[in-house]
Amino acid sequence: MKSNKNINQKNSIFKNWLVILVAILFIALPFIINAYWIDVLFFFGIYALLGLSLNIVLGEVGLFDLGHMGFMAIGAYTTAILNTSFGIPIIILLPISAIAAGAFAWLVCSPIIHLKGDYLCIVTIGMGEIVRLTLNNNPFGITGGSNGVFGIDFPSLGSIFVVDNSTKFYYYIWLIVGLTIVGLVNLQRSRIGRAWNCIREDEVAAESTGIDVRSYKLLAFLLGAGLAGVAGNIYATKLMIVSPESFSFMESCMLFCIVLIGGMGSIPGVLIGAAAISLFPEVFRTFAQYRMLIFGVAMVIMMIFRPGGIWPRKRGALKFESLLIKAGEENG
Amino acid sequence: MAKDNNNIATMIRSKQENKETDKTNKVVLETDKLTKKFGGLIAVNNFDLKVSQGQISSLIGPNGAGKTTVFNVVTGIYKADSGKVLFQGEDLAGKKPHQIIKKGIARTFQNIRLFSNMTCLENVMAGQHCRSREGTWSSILQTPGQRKEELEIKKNAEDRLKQVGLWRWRDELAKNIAYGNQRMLEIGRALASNPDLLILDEPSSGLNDKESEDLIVFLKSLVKENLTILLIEHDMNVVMGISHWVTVMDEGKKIAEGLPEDIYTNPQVIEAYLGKDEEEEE
Amino acid sequence: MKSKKFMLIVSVLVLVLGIASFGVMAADKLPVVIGLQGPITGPYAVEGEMAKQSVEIAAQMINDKGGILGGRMIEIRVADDACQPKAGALAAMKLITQKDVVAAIQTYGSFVVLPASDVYEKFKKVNIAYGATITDLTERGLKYFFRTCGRTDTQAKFFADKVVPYFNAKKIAIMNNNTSFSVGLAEETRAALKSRIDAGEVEIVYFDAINPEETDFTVPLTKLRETNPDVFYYTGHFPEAGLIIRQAREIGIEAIFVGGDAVVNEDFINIAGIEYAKGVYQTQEALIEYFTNPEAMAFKEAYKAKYNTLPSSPWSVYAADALCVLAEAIDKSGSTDSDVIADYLRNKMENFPSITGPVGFDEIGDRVGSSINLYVVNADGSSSICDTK
Amino acid sequence: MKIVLEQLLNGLTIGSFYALIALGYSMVYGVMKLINFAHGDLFALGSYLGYTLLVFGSSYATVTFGIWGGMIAAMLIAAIGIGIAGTLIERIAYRPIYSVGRLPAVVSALGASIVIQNGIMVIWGPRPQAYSSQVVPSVMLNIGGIKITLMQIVVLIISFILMGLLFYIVQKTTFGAAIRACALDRSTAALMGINIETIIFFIFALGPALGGMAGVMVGMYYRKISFVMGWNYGLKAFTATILGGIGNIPGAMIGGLLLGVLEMLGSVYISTAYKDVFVFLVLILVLIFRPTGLLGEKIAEKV
Repeated sequence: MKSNKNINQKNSIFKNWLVILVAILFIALPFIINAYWIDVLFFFGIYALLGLSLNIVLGEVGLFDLGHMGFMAIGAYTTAILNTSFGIPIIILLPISAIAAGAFAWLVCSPIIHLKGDYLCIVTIGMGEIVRLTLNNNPFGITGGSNGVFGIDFPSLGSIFVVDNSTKFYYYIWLIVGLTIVGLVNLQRSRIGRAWNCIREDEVAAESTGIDVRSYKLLAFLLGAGLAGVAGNIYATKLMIVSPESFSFMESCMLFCIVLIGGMGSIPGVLIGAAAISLFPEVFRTFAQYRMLIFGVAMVIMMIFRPGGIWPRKRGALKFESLLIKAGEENG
Repeated sequence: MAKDNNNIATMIRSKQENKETDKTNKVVLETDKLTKKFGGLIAVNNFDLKVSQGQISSLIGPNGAGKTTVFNVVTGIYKADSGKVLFQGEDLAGKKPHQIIKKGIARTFQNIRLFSNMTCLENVMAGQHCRSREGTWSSILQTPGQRKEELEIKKNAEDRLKQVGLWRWRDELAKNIAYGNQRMLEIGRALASNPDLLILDEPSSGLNDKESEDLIVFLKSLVKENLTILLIEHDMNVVMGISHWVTVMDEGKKIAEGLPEDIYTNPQVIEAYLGKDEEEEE
Repeated sequence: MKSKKFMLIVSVLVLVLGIASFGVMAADKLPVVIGLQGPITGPYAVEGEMAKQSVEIAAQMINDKGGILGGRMIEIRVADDACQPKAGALAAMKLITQKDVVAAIQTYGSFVVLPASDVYEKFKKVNIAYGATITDLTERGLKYFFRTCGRTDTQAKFFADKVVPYFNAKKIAIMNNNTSFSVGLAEETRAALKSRIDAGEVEIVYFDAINPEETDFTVPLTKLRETNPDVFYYTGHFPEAGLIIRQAREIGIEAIFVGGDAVVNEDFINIAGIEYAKGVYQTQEALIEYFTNPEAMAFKEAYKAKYNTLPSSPWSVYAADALCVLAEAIDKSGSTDSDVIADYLRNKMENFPSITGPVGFDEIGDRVGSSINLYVVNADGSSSICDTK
Repeated sequence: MKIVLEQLLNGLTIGSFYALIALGYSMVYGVMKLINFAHGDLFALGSYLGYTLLVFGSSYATVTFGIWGGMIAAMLIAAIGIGIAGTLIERIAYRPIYSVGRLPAVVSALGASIVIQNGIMVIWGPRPQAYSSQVVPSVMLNIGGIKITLMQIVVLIISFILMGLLFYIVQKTTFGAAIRACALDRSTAALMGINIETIIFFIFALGPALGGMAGVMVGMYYRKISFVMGWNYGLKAFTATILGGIGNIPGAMIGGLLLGVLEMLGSVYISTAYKDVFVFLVLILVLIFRPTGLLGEKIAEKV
């Protein structure tokens, strides 16, 4: 990788153009496609949000989390139960779901955060399964067992802003994904993001460099879970029902794949990964029972030919990374 | 070998000239009867060490003497079984590595531990972690304060990179630069935390002669800025060339300490270290 | 590097758009298209497959007779929901956006039917569920939602009022498999038994759930054995029911085994082995084997001719029923408009002779006039109806 | 008391299945540091292979070897078949990406798992299949009031023989020493003249072969097999592996048996529905206090 200022500069402009182009396309899309594909793209958005949230834990910090759906489940059920039982508006529940999922992550991860690699992996699997099984068993009669909780409202703010059809849901999710991306890009370029990456690269060195490894790992889980909680909230309001079936181990594995197929720690990568995981099955539905077969083969082939993911994160480009930090940039 | 010895002798002479400029002998770091066991093995045994302000102190000893373990205890990676570590009079017991660096002790590692997939600049920026404080929310929202701090971090990192002579590699991934440069980068990262005491674990290992000499010059320049340095070193040229004070360790115990020229002629040391292990350097 | 990526993105988008345009293909005038949403993949793929087969057979039968609306053929368009709520809502959307789909037969599993029926409702598309029995489904006041299968509470009542006295049972053990259907039936049964329990006539000695993905149930069964029940009512599904009856008998549970309506079929007998399957009872609305009405006979014959067996799932026949009902409604009302069809189904259809007997719908879309019976498995694997009065 | 003994036996039976599958995870992990997510599905494939063999070859095998002989024959053939499948997966899905780190292999393994699972569904159909009662004798025994099936005894005996055999191979033979050496340090082992290729081939054949045999036994013991069963057993066996200490072969055996017994305890004393919650909680607790599992070595961090 040559670090040539001119090339980077060009890339920067090119990249911005690409971002704008993609953004315009996303805004225009609902006018071109039919409602089914708008819904497909909505779920693409959900997966993108989930992928971004897992990317914090897995991509940025390198912690194996195969129970991420558990956090989403907490968010979704918080929304569902509080909305159906107490009639609290969905919009208010959006941050509450995030906080609930984050708090849950903080609680369960605190004692296990020191575990290494695969051991952490199985503990997160266990945690995800515990959440799913518990929800399925209808504790205290609040989760509705395997029926789940249904009759969840649409997100609304008074009567002016009501998200009640596919197109609105589409804009709603992608607005949130967009905001999340801006926030995460900012994080990536901050000392927090750097600290996370340091932990991923070398925990001991990170600790010796002054990074409180434990706290930063927990922070990653907290933020990741919080975002997953937001995704849970939106998912619940879109389907108007939450049931444990949606939060299976298999789904957590798919999230894992989103991050790895896209490229660890790469935000555009996550979007591509989410597209691959959520659009692929829809595109190949016509193959009926061969669909998943093809899907599996594609995953293997993908990894053989692009083990680093489709769009791995580029380093060594810190100079032009700053969309917002411009001053004092060129001459250090 | 003879030539080497000559070399060392010259270095010692030049050292004596420097003597007069030495600062006060205020003790910065002190270990008191430090003991660390691994199972049945006593890696460090009632070890006392003193490092004086503004000096370069060396810790030497044959392989397996427990030098790195002392470093690891001092920097909080291992917990001492007994004994104390005092830094500027404060007991460091129970402190985690990230707290200790904040107190002002920065270190490097024997087998370079860089953040391989991050750029050189980012590595040095990461070094300033404990000296910066913007939190999660201000980072997500990129508040003006956060932006200002980030710029400062970057400016400082760039200065440090220039100081260690790696400016031209700033955007290169740390794993892609030459071995000698990686050593310097690690020192740069440690320096970025503005430490009072810099602990270097075999900084010259793997460096060629030219690089070693540059390193000596560089370390000397650091001491001039009132930095205190403690190093483990195998290269006697380096040890004798720059140390103000040398402590010798063998099998977890201190066997001698003193000025480099005294150590150089100390029969016990020669027997334990130079006599046996000269061939094993590197 | 960069341009490669750009190409990649562009090609992904082109792909998306290209496929999207498929969705808006112009509708063909001739056939009447009925959507079938079912789990073609995933753990319940067997239910989807059978539903598809049954519906296709039923459509074939109608088409062979000359179709509907004066010669228009029925075409089935399948959408896979993999038995997931999310995919269910998407599959519903997929059928809805295909403008030529007149109405939909939808799917197996109440938790999938729930979100899907909301979608159909929003887009005003008549949808008939075939494998979703939880009570709440029709209690939501949906206008376009119907079902040809019964409700769990009817079955529960039947068990409480007819089966318990039939065996003169005092101690009853109820086990479910933690799926929505199964828990629903178990709990409705407990509720239906309440008056008898309060009167001290019967006692529920065991009430617990097992996990259907497991294969070893000896522990809960041993617990159950210790309660020494007269009747053991299992409300789950056939795959694990086959294991349960065998393991129950092997550890010495002598109680009468009664299954809910998803327990007994060919696979159940295979898994349990006939030595354990014989003498197993089942509360069941409509086992296709026992229907002797001409519609059922014709269906059985056609199905057997094509697949050499009868559908092993009880639900798929209701899917075929749903198709017949839809075809009738469209034909008789002479319209493919959702409101007209819904109105016809709700208000005008009465005792329409379908495969599982006469069909009509009540105000909330539940089927009226379905009768539940108690069946027993004979030594040769066939079943016969018990006379519960 | 009798009930407790019965339950214990049941727990051990299911635990021995877990243990046999866990061995495959553990061996592969020990040498390759790779979680072979496809392993559970290979186990399911073994079940189906055994099913086909017993359905189509039963009459011939039974005539030639007797009813038990036929069963053993089916197990052996399934073991060979699954062993081959295991090495094939290694060749196709893992070998090309060893060099690029561990994470891509996780995705590849998940992909392989999906392929096998759906492959089974396509070949044998989505309906659950049942081992016929004609080929699997159903004999009930009553030993001092404890009810136990003959099949259960057979399963336990075969499992313990297999585990003992593997234990012997790994701990007592030179070849086993080579495997253990690879697990400790692959590059040093290679320098010592150990043929890594052979070791990898062997562990990817032996692990799945054991899983395949477990698959046939599960089929014979429970009769019902389904294409999704690999996922469930796989997750449990993986849990067992971690519980015992991943990469540790006696650990996998003990972890498996322990998990079976824990499940039993959980459903007896807590609730059948919360059984798995209990199992995972125990796992998490064990890991909090022993971060590398019960028999896992404490990794001294080299700084």
